[in-house]
Amino acid sequence: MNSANYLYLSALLFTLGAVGVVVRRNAIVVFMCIELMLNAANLSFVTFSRINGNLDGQVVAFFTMVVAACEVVIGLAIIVTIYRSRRSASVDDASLLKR
Amino acid sequence: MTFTAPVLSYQLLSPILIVLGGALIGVLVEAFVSRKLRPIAQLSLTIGTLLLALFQVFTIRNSQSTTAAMGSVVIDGPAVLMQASILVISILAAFLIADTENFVPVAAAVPGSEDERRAIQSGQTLTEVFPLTLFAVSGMMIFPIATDLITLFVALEMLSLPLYLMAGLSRRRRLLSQESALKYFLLGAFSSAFFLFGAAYLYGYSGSVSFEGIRIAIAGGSGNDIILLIGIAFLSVGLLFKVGAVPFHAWSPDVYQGAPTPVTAFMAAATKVAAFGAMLRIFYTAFANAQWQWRPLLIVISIITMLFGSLVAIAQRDVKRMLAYSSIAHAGFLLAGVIALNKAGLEGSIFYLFAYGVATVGAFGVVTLVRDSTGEVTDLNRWAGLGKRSPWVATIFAGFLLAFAGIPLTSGFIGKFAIFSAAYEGGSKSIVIAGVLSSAIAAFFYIRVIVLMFFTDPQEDGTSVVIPSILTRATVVICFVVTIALGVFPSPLLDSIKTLAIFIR
Amino acid sequence: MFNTNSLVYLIGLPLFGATFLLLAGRKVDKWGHILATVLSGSAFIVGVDQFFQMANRAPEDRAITQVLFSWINVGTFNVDAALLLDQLSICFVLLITGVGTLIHIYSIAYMSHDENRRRFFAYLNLFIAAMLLLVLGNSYLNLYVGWEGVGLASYLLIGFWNQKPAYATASKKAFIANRVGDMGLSLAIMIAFATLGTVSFAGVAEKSHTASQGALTAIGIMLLVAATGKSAQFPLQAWLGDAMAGPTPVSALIHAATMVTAGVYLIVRSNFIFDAAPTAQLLVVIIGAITLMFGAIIGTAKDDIKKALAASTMSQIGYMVLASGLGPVGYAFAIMHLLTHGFFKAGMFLGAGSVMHGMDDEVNMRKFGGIRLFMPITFVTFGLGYLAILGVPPFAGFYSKDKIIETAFYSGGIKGILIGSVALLGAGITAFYMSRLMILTFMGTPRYTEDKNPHESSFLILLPMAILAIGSVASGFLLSHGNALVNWLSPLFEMTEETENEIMPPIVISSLALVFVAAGFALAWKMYARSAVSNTAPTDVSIFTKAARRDLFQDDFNEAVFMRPGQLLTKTLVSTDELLVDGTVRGIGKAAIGSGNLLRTTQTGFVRSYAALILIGAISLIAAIWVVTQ
Amino acid sequence: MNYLTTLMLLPILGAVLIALLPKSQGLFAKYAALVTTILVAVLTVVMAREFIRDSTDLQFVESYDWIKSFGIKFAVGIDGIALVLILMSVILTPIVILAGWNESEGGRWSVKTFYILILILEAMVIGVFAASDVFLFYVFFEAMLIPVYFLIGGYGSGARTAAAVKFLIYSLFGGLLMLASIIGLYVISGQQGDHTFDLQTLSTLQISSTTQNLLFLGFFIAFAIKAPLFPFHTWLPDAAAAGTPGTSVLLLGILDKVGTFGMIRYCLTLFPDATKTFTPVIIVFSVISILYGAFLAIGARDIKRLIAYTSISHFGFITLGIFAMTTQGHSGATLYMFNHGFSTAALFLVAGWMISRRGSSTISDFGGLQRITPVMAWSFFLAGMSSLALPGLSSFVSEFLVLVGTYTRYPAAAIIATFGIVLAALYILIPVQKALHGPTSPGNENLSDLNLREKIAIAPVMAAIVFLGFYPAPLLNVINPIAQHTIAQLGFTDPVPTNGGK
Repeated sequence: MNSANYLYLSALLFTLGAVGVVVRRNAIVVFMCIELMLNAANLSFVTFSRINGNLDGQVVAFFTMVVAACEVVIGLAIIVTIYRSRRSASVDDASLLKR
Repeated sequence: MTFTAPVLSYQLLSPILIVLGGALIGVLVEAFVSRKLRPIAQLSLTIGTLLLALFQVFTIRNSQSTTAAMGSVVIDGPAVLMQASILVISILAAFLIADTENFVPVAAAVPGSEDERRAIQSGQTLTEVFPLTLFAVSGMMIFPIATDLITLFVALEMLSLPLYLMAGLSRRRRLLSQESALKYFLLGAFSSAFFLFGAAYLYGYSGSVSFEGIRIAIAGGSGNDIILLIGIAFLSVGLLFKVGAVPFHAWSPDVYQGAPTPVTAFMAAATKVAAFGAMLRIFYTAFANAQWQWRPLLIVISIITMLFGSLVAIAQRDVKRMLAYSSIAHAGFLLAGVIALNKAGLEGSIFYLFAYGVATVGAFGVVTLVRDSTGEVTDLNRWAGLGKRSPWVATIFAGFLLAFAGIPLTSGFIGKFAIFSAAYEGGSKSIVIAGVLSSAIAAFFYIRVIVLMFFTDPQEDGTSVVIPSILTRATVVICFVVTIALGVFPSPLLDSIKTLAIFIR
Repeated sequence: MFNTNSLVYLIGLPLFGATFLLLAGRKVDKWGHILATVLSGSAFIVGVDQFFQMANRAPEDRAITQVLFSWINVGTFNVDAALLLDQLSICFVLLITGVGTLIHIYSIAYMSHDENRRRFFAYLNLFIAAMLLLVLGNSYLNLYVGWEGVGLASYLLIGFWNQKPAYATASKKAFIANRVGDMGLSLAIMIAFATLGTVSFAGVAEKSHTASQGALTAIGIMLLVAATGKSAQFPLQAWLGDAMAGPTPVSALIHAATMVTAGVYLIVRSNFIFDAAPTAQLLVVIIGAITLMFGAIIGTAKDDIKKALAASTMSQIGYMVLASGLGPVGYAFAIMHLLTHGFFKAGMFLGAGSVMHGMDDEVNMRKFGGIRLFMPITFVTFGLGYLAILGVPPFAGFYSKDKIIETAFYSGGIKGILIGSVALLGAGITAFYMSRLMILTFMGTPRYTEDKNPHESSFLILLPMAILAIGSVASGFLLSHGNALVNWLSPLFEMTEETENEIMPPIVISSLALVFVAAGFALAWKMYARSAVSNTAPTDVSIFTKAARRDLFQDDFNEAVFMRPGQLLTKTLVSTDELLVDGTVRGIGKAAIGSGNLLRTTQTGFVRSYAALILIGAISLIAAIWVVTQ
Repeated sequence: MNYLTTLMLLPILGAVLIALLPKSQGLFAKYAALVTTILVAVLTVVMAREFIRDSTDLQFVESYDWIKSFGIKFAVGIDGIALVLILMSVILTPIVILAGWNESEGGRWSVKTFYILILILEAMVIGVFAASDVFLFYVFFEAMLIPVYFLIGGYGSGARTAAAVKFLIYSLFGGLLMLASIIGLYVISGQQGDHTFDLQTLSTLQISSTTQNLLFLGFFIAFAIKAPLFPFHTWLPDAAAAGTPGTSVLLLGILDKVGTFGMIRYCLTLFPDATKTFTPVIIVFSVISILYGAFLAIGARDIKRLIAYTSISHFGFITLGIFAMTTQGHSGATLYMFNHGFSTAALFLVAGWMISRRGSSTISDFGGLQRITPVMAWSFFLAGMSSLALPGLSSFVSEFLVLVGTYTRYPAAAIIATFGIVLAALYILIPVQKALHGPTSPGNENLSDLNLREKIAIAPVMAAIVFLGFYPAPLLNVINPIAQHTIAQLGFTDPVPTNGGK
């Protein structure tokens, strides 16, 4: 199967993620969308690694997963504190800082 | 480039390792040292680590190696300079952070909740911030010396993640602080997704994750340009986000305002050095041969950034926000250094980064001093007549502002000159014109603040300047002295930069 | 006793007086005026000595030049501070110092009650010095210094009583009018330098042959402008009448005898230019003719004795200018009339002053009448001056004025007849208004109120008048006896033996003149001696009288054409500067702030909008790159 | 002996000394400042005596490396023009201090701060005239603004803050344009050899005409704002009206000269071709300035603003002379700078005394001063006379030289400019009549006349005005050689007598 399709898929996922970030309100969901984007990137890494015929891409993928995990930790921590103090996970509520 | 024996030259990596080690020890300190001793222990640990690292950097200042970590980092003049600047700035910032007044005792506690009150009463203070700082510093130190995409990405996250947390640690105005943390985190993660995606495409284009590989691939010109360009574009998004260039700047004002001022100082100064360090390396080495594609874009972005930052800063009523926008404008100026794409550009950028970083730390340091009963006063109108109340603080702050404005005999002027002459030499006169114009606009609001401090009579609203702690005072004074010194006798620094600032491949 | 560098003393003595009196302050109030008078007198003595030295030298080496120091020396523009004493300037030196000294003496008494007498004498000395510099300077630039110096002095003296707003305004008016003239002078100098490369009289005279007709004409016209300003000639005459605000001695010295004749001096001095520039010369004649009628007509309607005399001065100077426009033959006569006029007009002014003194400063002639009984000496001296100005033989005016009329007629063609008859008519009108003045003041029955008690003035006042009166009688004869003055001056001018086109023999002209004079006198006698004169000016008068009273609308004209538009322009520019020029600057500032406020609205505070911004940014980057690469 | 650096250091030392004094020692600060500035003046005179008149190259040259990596040197050296202007500055400064003895009180800050600022300013001014390194010049050019800014904003009156800001923004803007040009020069010098800012070297660069024009504009606009030339003048009246009389003297008398000085020293030397290109335009603007400034002065109600506007007119004459490109015009212009310094100083100081006594700067509030305060009135009158260039006073020589010099090359411009002398008479005599003449208007009855200190302060100015009117040679001899040199450098020769084209 033409590996280009994987690229299209990853691009699609990335776009979905990006759009999701912009349109969804719930912080968790937004965060998930970002994760989606990261994994889209991963997918293209792997695909390219296939195309280029070396393993660097796949190595990167592993790194990415780890990093993503760290991000989850930090992210959830922040989101939870916000939620506790505001009783809402809507990113639109957090808009005191402006102009 | 050939990979020789797969060994790590610890000597060259020692600065980074020291900082990392310090960070880890810091975690242990958090765990085991008694609450009483913690603050002092953490502080001395942090400062000690940083000083030691700085010393190490000094010892390796003349060594050059691409194989320090099997080709994933490079140690060369620029690397040394960047790391040194980052360390110096971090030390100064650490002094500010040491003033725990600014931090929430228990980050986890709900604002205004019972246990927060108790925590405050029991006089416990937050000290996690120190290890976090060290982690961030280590990330920053790797970021500009990384020579492959993996290291670059990891370093990016290493420096970002602690900052996300630190932004949320302000003792007062918790809600704002947490909000800023959230915004910083979400947008940061968002942009790093772009970064990663871009990285993927660069890898796809060149079949290598190392800058050298990418450079060769681009030079070779084989492969699909569109992929390359998407790669460059998305990678740039990640970097431009970090430096706060329009239109990827939106986070910075909010975060600068919401975060605890010492943290703001730290990230405003140090992050810029790291991010631009990385940017310079990538664009000067990896992307140099693709300049016809990316240069026009960066020129446009740089011009927009300068003007936007300066214009919006005029309309600000909050000191920290104003400084945020001014830092956006300066990001625009610094981009001129990237665009210059010549040695002068590199030298100028490095000088500018250091000078700007020091001045920024100093400026925010002053901000931490102006307070009323409820904490820092960042509303500009309440700074009126500061010159009467405490002439020295006002004068020093004015000094920083003049440096930002680029008035002769301050470091800012030399920096501006260096950067713009480099850009002009690089053939982009438009940047110089725009830079001059926006500098004029910028001068307008810096002067407005000076007028406010000196030519407006104070109204009695409890705004006062606290007697700074010895560390804060040291920071502010040192920053001021350096700012002036670099304006009057920049030669020593400039000369050493001239000799060191050569990227090796 | 004196050697050549005593030329410096000529100027130095009075200059020292002025400086000293001004700096010394009240301390020297007691004797300041004496010092001033002595200094002026000694300057006169120096002058006389110079005159005799000069007279004893052969005509060709009578002129002496004394270089003091190099004043301005830049590139090819070299001007020495140097003095030139020749046959022409000596005449003026004697006139200025002589009459000047007399008037110093007169003023001692006249100003005795004024608390600022010291300052007055300081100004007088300043004037003497400046005037001497004017006539002694050897280059146009040196002359310029004196030229504006006398302007300054006249400004100070006209405004001597400047606590009266009207007087202050009068002095300002005089200065401004003069400045307009000075503009002409400086332009003349510039043209001279640009075209001839020199500004000294000698240099210009020598180079004037090489210069083009046009350049010379331009210089000539500019010099004429200067002359009209200083000598109150049409169209810059308006200031002279108001200048009478100054103390009477000032009017006598500056605004009758000396300063106002500087224009004539300038033209005569520049004979080499005018001889070579017929157009300019013709203009000179026309200006002179116009002014002499202008002044004469105004004179007929004035009730203020000083203003009447001022008008007459204007008209008499018109004669001189006219004469000086008639080329070589005219110059001498112009100077001659200038000198005689210096005597009799100064004398009459002093007489008027004496009358005012006796009538506690009343100037309205309609409130005089029959004063001769109380002031016999004043009457006699004034009367002699009167006869002189009328040109009754053998008084001074007869010789000088007749010669001018003659020369005018002989200047040939229609022009000759035209200006000749103008001059003739002028003589008639002069006779009328002077007789009117004479009659209203001294003849007839008293019209003044009881509280006034006319009385003869003190010796110090009468002495100068007497001396001047003698001058008014004798000077004409002396100067013209055996063409004394003409021969004296002739070395200075290039006498061209022009064809004497005698349209009528001199004797006819003289008698014609006398007829006109008689007619004028008769009319005045009929109107003012035979019929009763009301002590208030009648209102039911002809439009001409009204016009004459309003100085032929000179001020109205200036206001309408210069002042009001000028003020309007000023107002407009002021508001332009405020709104347009400065407004633009402020506008830019506002624009910056406005756009700042506009742009900061992009900072909505919503994370998602920021994210959107980033997304858009990324997309546009891609798009842009795609564009760039295509 | 390194005169120039010493001259710059001396005031700095004085400033430091004063800074070390306790706040209470206001009076001592005054004397310290006075003594320092007098010392500087004396030293300058000593230096002037060693100046070699007929040489046209820089003298008392000193040069030290400052920022090697940019080829920036701390290089100073003066020619005749610079010497004359430095002389003017250092003579005026002590006079200003003496004349405005009490200006320093009642400001926002302490008395000593005032004198510290003044002394720093003096050092900067000497530097700006002496600098022979373009970068160094720029540094002084900009740094100079700061003390003035605080002098106006801190010790001025009325809308001082706004005026100070306006002044600073205007100047900074001009300065930044100049910076752009300087960067351009720097880069070009790098392309044609080593990077340098040495004036002589830069003047030998080969620059394409378009670039040269742009760079020229960068410099010229900066100077035109400083000078100020229409239409960049609107900051001046505000600043002059807001500042203390002393400050305004320094501003109009000295600082603004930097603009016209810069035109000669930099615009002409660095960009000969561009200069030729723009000369017609500049001539036009100069003439406009002359008349425009004069009319605004006539329309002015505030005496300080009036003087400011007259200066705009005078600066029109100066630029006219500079760009007439004749020896007379050039020498005249330089001499004009000197004389204008003194006549404006006289005018402003006396005006300042009048204002401080009357408590108002509105002309119509005065009246009949000649009778109450004769000495003050006379001083004002004489100053006014020199401002309208009365022959026999110093400014006449310079003004006439400018006019003559202009006429030989641009007759039309000269003729129009000549109208300025009539307008001058108006804008001087109108205030003279309103303030000095006429009946004593209420509020003026018991104004006191000048005291001894004020007399001592004004006397030398007046003396200079009169003396130089009769004997300008001492200055002209210094100015002429360099003026001729500059003209020759630009490839101009004075027009020869035309004989009107016969």
